[in-house]
Amino acid sequence: MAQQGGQDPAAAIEMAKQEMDYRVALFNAMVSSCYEKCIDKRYKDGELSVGENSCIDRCSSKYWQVTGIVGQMLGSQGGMH
Amino acid sequence: MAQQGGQDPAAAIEMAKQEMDYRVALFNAMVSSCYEKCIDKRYKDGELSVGENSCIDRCSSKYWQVTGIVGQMLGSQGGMH
Amino acid sequence: MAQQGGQDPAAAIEMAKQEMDYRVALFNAMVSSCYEKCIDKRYKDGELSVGENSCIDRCSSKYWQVTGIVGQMLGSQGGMH
Amino acid sequence: IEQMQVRDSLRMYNTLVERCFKDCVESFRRKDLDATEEKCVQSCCSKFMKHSARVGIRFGELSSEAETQMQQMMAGQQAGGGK
Amino acid sequence: IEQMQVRDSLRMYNTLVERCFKDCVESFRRKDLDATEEKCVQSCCSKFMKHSARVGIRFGELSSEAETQMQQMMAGQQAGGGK
Amino acid sequence: IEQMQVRDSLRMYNTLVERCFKDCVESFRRKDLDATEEKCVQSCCSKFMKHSARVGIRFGELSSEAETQMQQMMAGQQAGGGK
Repeated sequence: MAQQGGQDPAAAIEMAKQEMDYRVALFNAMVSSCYEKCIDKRYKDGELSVGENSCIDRCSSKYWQVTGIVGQMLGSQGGMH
Repeated sequence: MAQQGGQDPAAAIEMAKQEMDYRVALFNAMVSSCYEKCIDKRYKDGELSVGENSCIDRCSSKYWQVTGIVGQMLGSQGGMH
Repeated sequence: MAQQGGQDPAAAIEMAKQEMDYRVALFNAMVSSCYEKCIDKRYKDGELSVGENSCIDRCSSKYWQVTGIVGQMLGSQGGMH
Repeated sequence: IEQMQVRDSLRMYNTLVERCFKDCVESFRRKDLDATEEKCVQSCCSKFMKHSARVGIRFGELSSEAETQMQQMMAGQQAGGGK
Repeated sequence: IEQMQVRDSLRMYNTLVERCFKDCVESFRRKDLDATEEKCVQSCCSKFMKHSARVGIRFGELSSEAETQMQQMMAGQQAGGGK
Repeated sequence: IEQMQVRDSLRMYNTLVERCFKDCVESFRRKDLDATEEKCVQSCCSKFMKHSARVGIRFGELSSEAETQMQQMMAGQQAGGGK
């Protein structure tokens, strides 16, 4: 209960804001990382090809898995809580 | 009148601050993008050459035009207001 | 005494916060710059080699010296105070 | 929240401009974009927005999967804790 | 405003250090910068500041042009709206 | 301060994910990481954390050296100013 269920509403709002910021940052990083990996930069037209679309799906999935591994690694070092 | 001419002065200040932040971010991005495109990284001396100077002028102009096109594209998708 | 020894405690706190932010940004930039320069990205194992370790030490030292030169250059142009 | 959305759309705008400028504009012999560059910027924008939308869908799916797993795990722990 | 300027000059300082370090320092056989590296960092700084100033001037021009155009357009719309 | 630490550890987390993903994941024929990729991400994380810790130690040393020098310089100036 201690830290997590804190009574201070301002701290709780700040916590929620940081959680939100973190999710936004994660999403933005996923967008640019997968753009780098999957998208053909010749820009012949404005459509995503079949290959690009399936690359995006797999890339998102793998990116997510990397967040899991990194989280575990940081957690085991006491870097995160 | 609705959203734009809001009565809340705090919101108006926040709006102006965001406008300012946006302009600063745009300027900074223009500086680094044109630096990448125009500047010889061998750094023989600390002066800009004639070629670099004219490249900077054209680069600034083209960068600005790109902001226009992107703004239109985002606007037409309802991404901006 | 003027600007530095300001009487406004809020401004002093803000000043200290910016000083802190600046040091954090400097440290983060040093970490990524030296990572780029020193670390073998093949990741055969999770240990730093002897060569990597000594590269990190020298890189940190040189990075710090660059901050000094840049500070002087900016200072002489009145860009910093 | 509204302010965050404004901030995020400005962020996306800046990202798009930087990226599409970098990928599409190579020559600085003139001060105006030519037709090829303009077309390239439009395609780049369009692709980036579609890409971003698709990642958004996947991100949503992965997040809710993770939440479900988390809840199951916590339920399991509580049950285990009551043993 | 004053705080924003401090923040921006710190940002520029960091940008300069990162960039000039990246472009000028390649060897890590010694722990001190040699004369060539030092000279390179100075030239890099100087070029970047001049570059940044020139982009600033152009940015100002382009902004005020855009503002003038915007005002003309809005004046045109109002006149059109009154028809 | 506590919030800054949370923010910084989140920042480091994001940096690590981006970097190790970029360096370790090249193929998108499957939707799951294979054993080599997983091992690579782990090594990458481990190296980055060790690197970051070592830079941290050096950063601390350099900072305190600089502070000592600064104090000596200011002491010198004051003495000089009193002449």
